[in-house]
Amino acid sequence: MMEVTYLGVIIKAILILAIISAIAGFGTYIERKVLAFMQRRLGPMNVGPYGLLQIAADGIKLFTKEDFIPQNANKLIFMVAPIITAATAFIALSAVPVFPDFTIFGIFVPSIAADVNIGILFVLGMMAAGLYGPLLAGMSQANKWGLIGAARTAAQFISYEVVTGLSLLAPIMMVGSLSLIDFNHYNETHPWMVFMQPLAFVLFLIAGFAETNRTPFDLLENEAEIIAGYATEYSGMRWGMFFIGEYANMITVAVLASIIFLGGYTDLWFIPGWLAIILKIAFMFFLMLWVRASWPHVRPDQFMWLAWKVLMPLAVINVVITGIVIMV
Amino acid sequence: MITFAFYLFAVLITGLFLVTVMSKNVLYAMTSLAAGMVLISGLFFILGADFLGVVQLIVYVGAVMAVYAFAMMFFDLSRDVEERHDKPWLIFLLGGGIALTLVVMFAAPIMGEAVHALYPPVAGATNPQAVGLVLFTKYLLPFEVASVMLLVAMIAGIILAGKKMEISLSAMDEDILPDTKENA
Amino acid sequence: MITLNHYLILSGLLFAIGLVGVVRRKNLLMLFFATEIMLNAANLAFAATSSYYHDLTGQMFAFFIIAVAASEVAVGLGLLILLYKKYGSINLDDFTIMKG
Amino acid sequence: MENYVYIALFAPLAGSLFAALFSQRPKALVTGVVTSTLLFISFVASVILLNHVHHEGAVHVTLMDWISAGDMSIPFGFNIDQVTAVMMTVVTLVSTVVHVYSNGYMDHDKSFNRFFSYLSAFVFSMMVLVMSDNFLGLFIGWEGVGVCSWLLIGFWYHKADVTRDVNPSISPSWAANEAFIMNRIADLGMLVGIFLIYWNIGSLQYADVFAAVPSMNHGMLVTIGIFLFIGAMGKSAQFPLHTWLADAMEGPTPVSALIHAATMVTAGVYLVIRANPLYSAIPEVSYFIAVLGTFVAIFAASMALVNRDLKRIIAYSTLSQLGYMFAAAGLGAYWVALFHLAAHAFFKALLFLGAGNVMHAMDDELDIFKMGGLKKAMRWTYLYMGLASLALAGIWPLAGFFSKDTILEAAFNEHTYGIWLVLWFTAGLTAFYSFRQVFLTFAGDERYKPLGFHPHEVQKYVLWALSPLAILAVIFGWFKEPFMEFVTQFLPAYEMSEHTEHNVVILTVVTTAIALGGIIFAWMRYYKGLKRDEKVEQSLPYRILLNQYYIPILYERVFSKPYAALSKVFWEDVDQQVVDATVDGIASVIQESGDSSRKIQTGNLSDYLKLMSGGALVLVALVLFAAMQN
Repeated sequence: MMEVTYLGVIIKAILILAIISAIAGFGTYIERKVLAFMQRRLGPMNVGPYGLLQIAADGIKLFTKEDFIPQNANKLIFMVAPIITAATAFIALSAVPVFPDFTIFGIFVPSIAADVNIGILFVLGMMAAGLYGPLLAGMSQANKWGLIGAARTAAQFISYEVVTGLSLLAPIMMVGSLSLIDFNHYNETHPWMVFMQPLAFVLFLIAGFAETNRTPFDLLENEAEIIAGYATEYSGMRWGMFFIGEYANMITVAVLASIIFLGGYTDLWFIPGWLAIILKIAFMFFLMLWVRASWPHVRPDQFMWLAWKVLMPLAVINVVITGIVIMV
Repeated sequence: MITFAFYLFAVLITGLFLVTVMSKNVLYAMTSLAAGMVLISGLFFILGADFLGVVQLIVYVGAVMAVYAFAMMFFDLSRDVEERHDKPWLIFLLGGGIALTLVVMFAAPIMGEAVHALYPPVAGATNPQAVGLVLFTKYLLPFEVASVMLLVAMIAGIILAGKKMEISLSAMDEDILPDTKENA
Repeated sequence: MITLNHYLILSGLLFAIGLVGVVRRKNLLMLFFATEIMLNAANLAFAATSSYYHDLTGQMFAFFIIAVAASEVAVGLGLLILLYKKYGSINLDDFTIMKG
Repeated sequence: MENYVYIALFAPLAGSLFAALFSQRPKALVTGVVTSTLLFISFVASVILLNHVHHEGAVHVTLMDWISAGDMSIPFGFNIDQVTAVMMTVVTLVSTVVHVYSNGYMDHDKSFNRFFSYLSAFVFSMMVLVMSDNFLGLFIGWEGVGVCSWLLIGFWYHKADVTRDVNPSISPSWAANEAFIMNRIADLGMLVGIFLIYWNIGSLQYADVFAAVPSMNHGMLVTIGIFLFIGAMGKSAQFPLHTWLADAMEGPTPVSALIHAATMVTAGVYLVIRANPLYSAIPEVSYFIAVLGTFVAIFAASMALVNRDLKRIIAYSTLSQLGYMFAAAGLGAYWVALFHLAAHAFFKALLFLGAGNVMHAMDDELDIFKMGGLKKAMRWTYLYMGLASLALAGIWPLAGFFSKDTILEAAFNEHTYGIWLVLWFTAGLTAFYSFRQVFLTFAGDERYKPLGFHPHEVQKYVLWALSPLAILAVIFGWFKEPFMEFVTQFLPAYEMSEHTEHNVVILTVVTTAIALGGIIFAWMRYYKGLKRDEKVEQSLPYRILLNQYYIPILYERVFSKPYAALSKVFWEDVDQQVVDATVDGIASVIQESGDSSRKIQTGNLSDYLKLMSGGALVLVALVLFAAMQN
């Protein structure tokens, strides 16, 4: 075990920022492509080979577009809100070990930027704090759709945080630690958690969709009902930040699912750990797009019904059964 | 480093809370309060109370303040809050007086030499483990009572705020909607 | 070097700020905010004492305070909503029916 | 033995509680039977204890811890020594007789059950009084008998008040209150005495207290002795707290017999006997007791000479005999006092119960001038009362001869010839008034006939029940020597000097002579019938005596009326003008301050919160201030 230096942490932080930001941009392209293929279309094709430069074009457009602030909006909050979304998403990632430890130019880079011994809770907490982005955005913009979006944000996040937490409780009980590193080590000696806690995995996945505001649970900005929800009045880079945050959150959930349930960055057969985790994250990411293409939106009341009357009882039952099994 | 972080956090928290208390705008008040709470959780991390910090984040920032925000939408709070103040100086006299006495009290050297730990953290355990050990041994009864209290509060909140919740308005045709004015 | 006194003074100041809010605010929601500040100040003092004396009791109390705050929000906001439905206001100056 | 102690003590209590269950019910013979039976059981237990004490020595039991506060520890304990055993036996014996007697006497009373409840409660209190091993237990019993006495004197509380001309004691409830208040005055003295004992010795156990007596300051001992004796004076109706005893005759006659002749009034004597180590150490107080006793003896006897009320004559006689006992106790002849106490209990109870028979026969008429010649109708009662009067007069070989004679010898022995002379003269008076009463009641012309009375003898079982008392009144004196040996195991022995031994025959003859003289004088005056002499009755000494030296009137003028006037002044000027005005003032101040402070109640939570934080500021400032003091 090598000493963790500030330099290593900074390198890791820069790596995360750079890679995730890039992936977030790239993610939009992939999403459009995947959705297009599933819908028997081609998707972006005109800019660059296979439309690859479409990302650059979108970026230029976002940066140069007028930063529009509605007259009656609460300007300060309106401007701060997107930053909250992006910032909390990246802060959450700081406690997630994406790659195994490695050394670059003789500098030890830890697998995790901030190894708090309560990693999972910290990630959940920061994701919980992330709800202030859409919430404040919706409330500050003096727009009815925005307000409805904000209301949905509060309801949705609070409800599904419960499910997330409870669904993760069973694996936490089995591992006996809150540190994601410990989870990874646990997977080295045990079968993947998904085989032992399939129900928890499903619940976590569903709640993850809700927390990252992904279809079929993207009620916050459901274009068909409330224009764009909390993001109605946003444009330009502020709008872009919401999306960077959303994609970062998607990656966070994907990483969490991979580490907790799918074996993490342990070596898989002949595949080295760093590649295995990338494959797993990619699969999870693809799964989210896949679901988006396959499932319709749900109604808000169905959505709340699902959380409180189906998922939460199931999660509680799962925890109780796990507890009994562990005790016995 | 820690000194710097403490002072930074302290100044930020004080400022944010002052905004909460003084602002006419509910949105500012709520935002600054939530931000202040996040920073307080930062202080908890500095103090080594990791678990408490996370609980602060999840419960206070993630739930309590979000519920406040949700409740705000029930009231017409887009306008500035207008409050009538008869004697503004009195308020600051009181607050300032208490602040002054508290600061004087705490600034004086604490006669705490004889204090010894009742439940020192278990050696080698991480903070959450130590917390769990104490919470589920010595404080098991208060913990259970607190859980019952939370359950009661939850039911109370549902009953108080959620009358007529069994009627799903979105699942009905518009012409058979109950007259909500009458039922309110 | 940050000592316990630093934390306690910060906590005292935050408490005083909360108190000013409690006294000053006429809007019930804002009043709730101010009480949360006071609760947080107490939590900070507990956590600091706990940390400096290496005793987990302080943290326990902080947990229970958080639980109390959560309960308070659930019930308090429910009442607030009822009040608003009934009187159409959450301004304290409008509720003086107990005037002696 | 412990069990016998508890049986003797608690059987009367059980009886009392049992009878109390029926207190609101019509007469039920079962209450009388049960209480009498329980009393008899108590008597048997007492006799067993007496025998045990005689052979094995004192018994001491502790029932429980009673008061434990700080340094103060008073157990609820009982000590059965020789004196207590004698007292217990006397009390339970007389009580049993009185209970049985009451079955007949109270036959027609509608509060039959209540009466037995009170009576047994009295016996319980009396037992606590004599059995307790500490001053506080004694005081509890002391107050208990006081309460029961109050209840029983005022038993016919429904009788209306009349003027003093018709009835010297106005009414039973008045008499009950008088007795109670006088006893309260005296009990205050006793309480002070007990406090002084605890203060100086730190214990109230007899053993500890008397052990500490020799080492104590003489002045303090005198003070304690005087205060305790004030209590004894009240209970035993010594001058000047004597007026209640004659008025207490308003109670039912069994009560007079039990409480106001045989038992309760002797509690004062018992206290002095019990505290003999204390009084032995303070001869000046003892001498005062003796002088006071002597004075009361002749003082009461003089009043009995002229009284026309059957029960009052016996009451004054009781007073007089109590004086004898105090004289003996004051002279240091404690066992003699106890001996006279026991003998007196028997014949005086007999006398009273006989008087009760007469009252019964005469439809509650008490004026002996309206009786006469009852011996035909009431042969047995005449026999009993004649025996009892002979015993009282001190005629050989009855009980009174031995006991009274010994007291006179003791007075002679101490070279207090004044006391001896007065007591000797009183013996003559005693003989005279006793037989004046007997002859006026039973002999001579039948004055009742014109008044329309039809006397008849009481029930047979009542007469049988009285027989033990009659027998004891005759034979008790013969046991003087064994009695002395028995009680002097505990009490200090009292040896007559040779000088007295030398003169004992002369003394006896002289005493018997004056007693016989009194009887003969009474026989001459009254045996044939009542001859009223207007000139004598109008004479000043006669009227003074008849009006009890005008003491009740004096008390009324000096104490009652000024007190009433003072009370009126306090009521009208102090209570109404000052206290009421103050209370009203407080009320109006509160009301007005409430009116003005009502404005604080704005109903606005914000204002309340301001006040609250103001209070918080004050508290925090106080804490800071307190912290800075350290």
